[in-house]
Amino acid sequence: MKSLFAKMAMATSLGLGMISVQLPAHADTKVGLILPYTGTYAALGNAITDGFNMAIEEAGRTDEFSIVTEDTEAKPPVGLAKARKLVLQDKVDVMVGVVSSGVLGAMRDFVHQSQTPLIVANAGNNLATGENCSPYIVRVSFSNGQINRPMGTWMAENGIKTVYTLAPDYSAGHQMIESFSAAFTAAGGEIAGSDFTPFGQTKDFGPYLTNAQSSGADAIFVFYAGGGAINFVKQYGSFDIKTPLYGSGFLTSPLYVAAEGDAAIGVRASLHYIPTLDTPENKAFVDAFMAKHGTMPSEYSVQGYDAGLALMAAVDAGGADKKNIAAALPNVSYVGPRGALEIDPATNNIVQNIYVYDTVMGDDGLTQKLIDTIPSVRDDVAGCQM
Amino acid sequence: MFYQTRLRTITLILALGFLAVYASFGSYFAREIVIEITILAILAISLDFCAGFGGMVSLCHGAIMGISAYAFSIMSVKLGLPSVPSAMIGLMAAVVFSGLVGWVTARTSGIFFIMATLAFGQMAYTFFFKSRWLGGDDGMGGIDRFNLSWLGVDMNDALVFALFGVAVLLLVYVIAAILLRSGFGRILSGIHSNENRMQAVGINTANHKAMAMAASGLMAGIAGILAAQHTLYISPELLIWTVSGEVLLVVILGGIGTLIGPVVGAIMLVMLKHELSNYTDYWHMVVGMVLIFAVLAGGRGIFGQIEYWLITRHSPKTPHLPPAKEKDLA
Amino acid sequence: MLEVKHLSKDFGGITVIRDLSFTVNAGERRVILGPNGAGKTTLFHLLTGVEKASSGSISFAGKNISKMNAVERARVGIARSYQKNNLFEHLTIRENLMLAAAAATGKSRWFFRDVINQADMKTRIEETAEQVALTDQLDLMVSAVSYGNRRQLEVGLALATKPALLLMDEPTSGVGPAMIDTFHQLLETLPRDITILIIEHDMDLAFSIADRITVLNFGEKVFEGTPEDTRGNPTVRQIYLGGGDGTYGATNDHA
Amino acid sequence: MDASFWLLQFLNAMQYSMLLFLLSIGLTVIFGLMHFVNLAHASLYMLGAYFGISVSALTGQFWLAFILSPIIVTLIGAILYYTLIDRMRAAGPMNQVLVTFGLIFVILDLVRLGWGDIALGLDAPDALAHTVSFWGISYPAYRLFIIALGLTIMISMWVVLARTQIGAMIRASVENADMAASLGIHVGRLFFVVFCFGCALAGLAGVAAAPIFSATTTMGITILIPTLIVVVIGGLGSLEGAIAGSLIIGFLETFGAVLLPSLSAVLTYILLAVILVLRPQGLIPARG
Repeated sequence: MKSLFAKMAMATSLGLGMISVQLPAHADTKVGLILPYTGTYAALGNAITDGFNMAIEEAGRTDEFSIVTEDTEAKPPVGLAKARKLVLQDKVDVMVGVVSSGVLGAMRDFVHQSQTPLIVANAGNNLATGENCSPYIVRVSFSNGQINRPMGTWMAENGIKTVYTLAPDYSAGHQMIESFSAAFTAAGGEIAGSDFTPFGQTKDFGPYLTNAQSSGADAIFVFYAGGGAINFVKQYGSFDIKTPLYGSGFLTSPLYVAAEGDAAIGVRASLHYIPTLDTPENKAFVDAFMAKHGTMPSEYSVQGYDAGLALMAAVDAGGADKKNIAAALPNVSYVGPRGALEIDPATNNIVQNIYVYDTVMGDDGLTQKLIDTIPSVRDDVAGCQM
Repeated sequence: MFYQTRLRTITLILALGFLAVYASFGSYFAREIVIEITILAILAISLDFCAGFGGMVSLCHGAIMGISAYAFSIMSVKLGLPSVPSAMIGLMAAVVFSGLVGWVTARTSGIFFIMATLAFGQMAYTFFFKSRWLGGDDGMGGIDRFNLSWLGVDMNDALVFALFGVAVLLLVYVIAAILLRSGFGRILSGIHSNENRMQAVGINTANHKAMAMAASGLMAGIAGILAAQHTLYISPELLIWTVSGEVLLVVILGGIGTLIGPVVGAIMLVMLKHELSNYTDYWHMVVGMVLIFAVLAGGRGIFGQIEYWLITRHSPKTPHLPPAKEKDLA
Repeated sequence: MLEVKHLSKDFGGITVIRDLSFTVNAGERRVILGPNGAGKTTLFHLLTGVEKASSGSISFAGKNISKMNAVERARVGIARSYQKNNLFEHLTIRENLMLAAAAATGKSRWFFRDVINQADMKTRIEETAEQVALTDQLDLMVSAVSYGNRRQLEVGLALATKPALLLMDEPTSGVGPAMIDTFHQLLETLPRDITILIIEHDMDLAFSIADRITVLNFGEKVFEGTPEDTRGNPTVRQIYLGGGDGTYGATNDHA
Repeated sequence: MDASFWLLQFLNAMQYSMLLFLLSIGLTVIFGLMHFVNLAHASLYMLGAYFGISVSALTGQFWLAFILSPIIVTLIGAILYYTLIDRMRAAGPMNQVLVTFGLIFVILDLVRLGWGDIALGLDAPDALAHTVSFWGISYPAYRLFIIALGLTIMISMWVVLARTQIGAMIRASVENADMAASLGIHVGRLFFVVFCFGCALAGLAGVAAAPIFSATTTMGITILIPTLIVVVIGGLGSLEGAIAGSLIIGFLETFGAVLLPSLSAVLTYILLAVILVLRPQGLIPARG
């Protein structure tokens, strides 16, 4: 249905464009939203789209941006085909989106060669703003390392000596755990044990949980997202595991925490956004989001929202066409719901605060309680040459 | 038993002609769709070869395609070999893998064969998924298109590449048709019809089926090389069983055991999918309904049904129709 | 031509063939007789290699073939027709014969050339069709022809491989008197360079074509001799002809 | 690794085996009786979970959901039987695959339309939302309940099939449907009853699994392959096969996960391949 509306919106804006031939009007920026709307990641694609549209609508600049949406289905070849379509056929000025790192990997060379700016609104693969960085790829979401390194240091500094880690056995899982473990051991901690669960197949974490508990570690640190996160947290709760649970913040994301129920209480995690941040920007954003959608925003909707803010900032700084947007994006900085944000021109990855938070029971259900803020986390320039 | 009837030739010309015209006069995305169709159609022909004519309903054709694509990319990207020898090695890898699977599973039939091939396919998928040298689930890029500039052809041009895909599809159809018309292909049909009797007249059916799987693997391998050339990037997604499942759908939807039916099926499914996804995120449901109605309408597949109507109108006691096959799964 | 020595076959403790020895000369027509359950079809399974013997040996054309599997035995020239139709049901009669002929001539390894319209294959298919009186039905699907025609094709499939030894398992099973005459003629006209071993319940047919007759009972050979000797043999009369249990001429299954 | 480790993992394996059993038994009996490969069986499992969550959310009663959800799924199964399945019985396996694959797509999108893309959870009933301590371990009560449920159904099905008249009818029809019909068994009605029973078990498995696993739109497709593997390893159509298959897979995956983690993703497939190469009809085939 989404793309039907998008089409209608596009038709309307095209109509306006035609009228505007006679009028001195804004330059029209064509945006390609390239996100999964079906399959495993459909919920994320929709959340990011909602956030992005909200940013544009709030700014009252819907006439200025015409939006084409394409469904990547979380399949790399499909993602690449849709990217080619957006650039070569629809001739978009900028692309926004990409949830899975596999899709980003597939698109990377094409985006680079076609010199089309891409604002990454989720995919966290370290390499995309590391070894495989490109002047045309700017990430406003996070990198896998960025979220977990601070948590490694923070846990070691807060008296946790040994940790047992768990994550799904795929690239993102390995990156998350590796960056956590590196920071944790560098700060004096010790990894007591580590399991990678078969990706997409594992539903029953019982065997791993019992293993982790019997290792005698001080804490369990995990990365799970989506349905996997719900299963993991609920099963952690049902086994009544005494070892405290820590994780990448996706584990208790607002999107899923309701389904996790009481088991999520006391889980401590790190993330680049939580909806309970006490800043005017965030309060305004949360209120607006609640008014529109009736639910709390998640980190995914913020990523979409910030992609919209970054895009508008780049258009204001440079111009509305491909080349100017690409040139302006790496120098964008603004204050959003997440706090003060800037793009690091050395990697094109975002520089942002990382928040350590507990999930607690609030007045209207589970909510996030901020424990600590690690300000302005910046990725190293790990092999990135623009 | 396979016959290249006039109806099939006409359909082939119409289908390939449609693809060529659609690519030439369509938009940029039309060319992407044409390539997507040709890859799926080649894979579907490959599957129809062993499933429709040999009774081997494989659920590892995606894996065979992926192995070829990976072997090709390893050779050309990681080891720096020129593209033609790399492609040859890719095809050989596909032939060896599918031949081995065919040989090992020769004693199984029906759903047991399906599940056994699923197992081998998923093992291959897991291997590439976990192989960090090859990028794991992030896949690997850096593949170059074939350089045909000495022919005055620029393969990086979308139209040229789409037409190249159509030409490869024609080539694969011809290979499959020749193999099916040969002594080898006739015997394969005989094994499908009555394996036990074929042994009684002196055919080592296990070896013959393994060879048929290898030949089918060659065609699937061609699809793999084309897929790698198309996206210039490969990932384990190519090998996952749902890819094989989709190919099987295409074969049945188009008409199993007709060879041209799978081409029709591939065109139908890809066009349907792309048209629908423009309008709704719930296009799976429409595809599902189309599948159900396709079966309720006769169950011979789209081309199979048309062929049936045309032939039964001329001669009711018709010799060469694929009958409802009761033994394929049971 | 065919030499069977001390052949035995057990199925889980039940002995189906017991210490069976006999010799068939080249060109001979040998009829195997015996009541139901005598082990006749099992004997054919053992000769064609579908079943492995528990003990004993089988020599064919001077070679010991005991260790060969079914496919290898077919390749050395042993062909067989089945008591229950075992045809390529969804193909035409021409295609059926072509498959047998192509298999026997090693054309399964022709990857590029078709065999169906090739001159010597065509000749062979048509010759075989004539031998089994199916020339008029060549282009009909098996499923579209009569039961009798299928019995003829059953023999045709074996003949199309140009065997040196032909094993026929009740070719007239379930057919009417007219069709039995057809088979009679067929057997008479088959060239003498084919050695034939035939299980037959129709006594008139059996006695008129047989050079020698071997009688089995409970897996053992109880008699062997010319048709005349067989008719006069009291043992045979007792267990077979005179048994009065209705097995004479019976056509039902003893597979 | 002490005794309590083995006991815990044994219970984990049993719990997973019992879920697999509930799913595969319906699939295998439907196949054995009707020679029908119902790929949409796993979609009914998904529906069981979603309906369970909805009923529970509306009424606040887990046990009501536990009873109602399988009934709703059975009704849906009955509708499917009369609109599609019955018609497809003689249509050949290829067409059955195609139709039930189409059904998977349709049901998947209907679930997306009805419940959205976001994963949903269901809380275990209060009475079972604690852990039980025994022999030096503590184990979630709800998981013990699932083990008990699975064992109960397993044993009662065994008794029904082996000892009762309807069991004898089912076994006779699996052996030879024509013969059964000639003995006066109303085969069509028997098929319908068995089909509905299979659907009810799939729905039950769905709602029983929901408190342990979240309900997602992909849960049907994800469980389809392990279920088919169980059925095929055991031998199509055989009750003993489904029992053996679900225990083998449940134990292999559980112990593989903790003892051979690097191989655990492929262990099942390796086992499947080995079994089919050595025993091409599965371990305990229903016939012959």
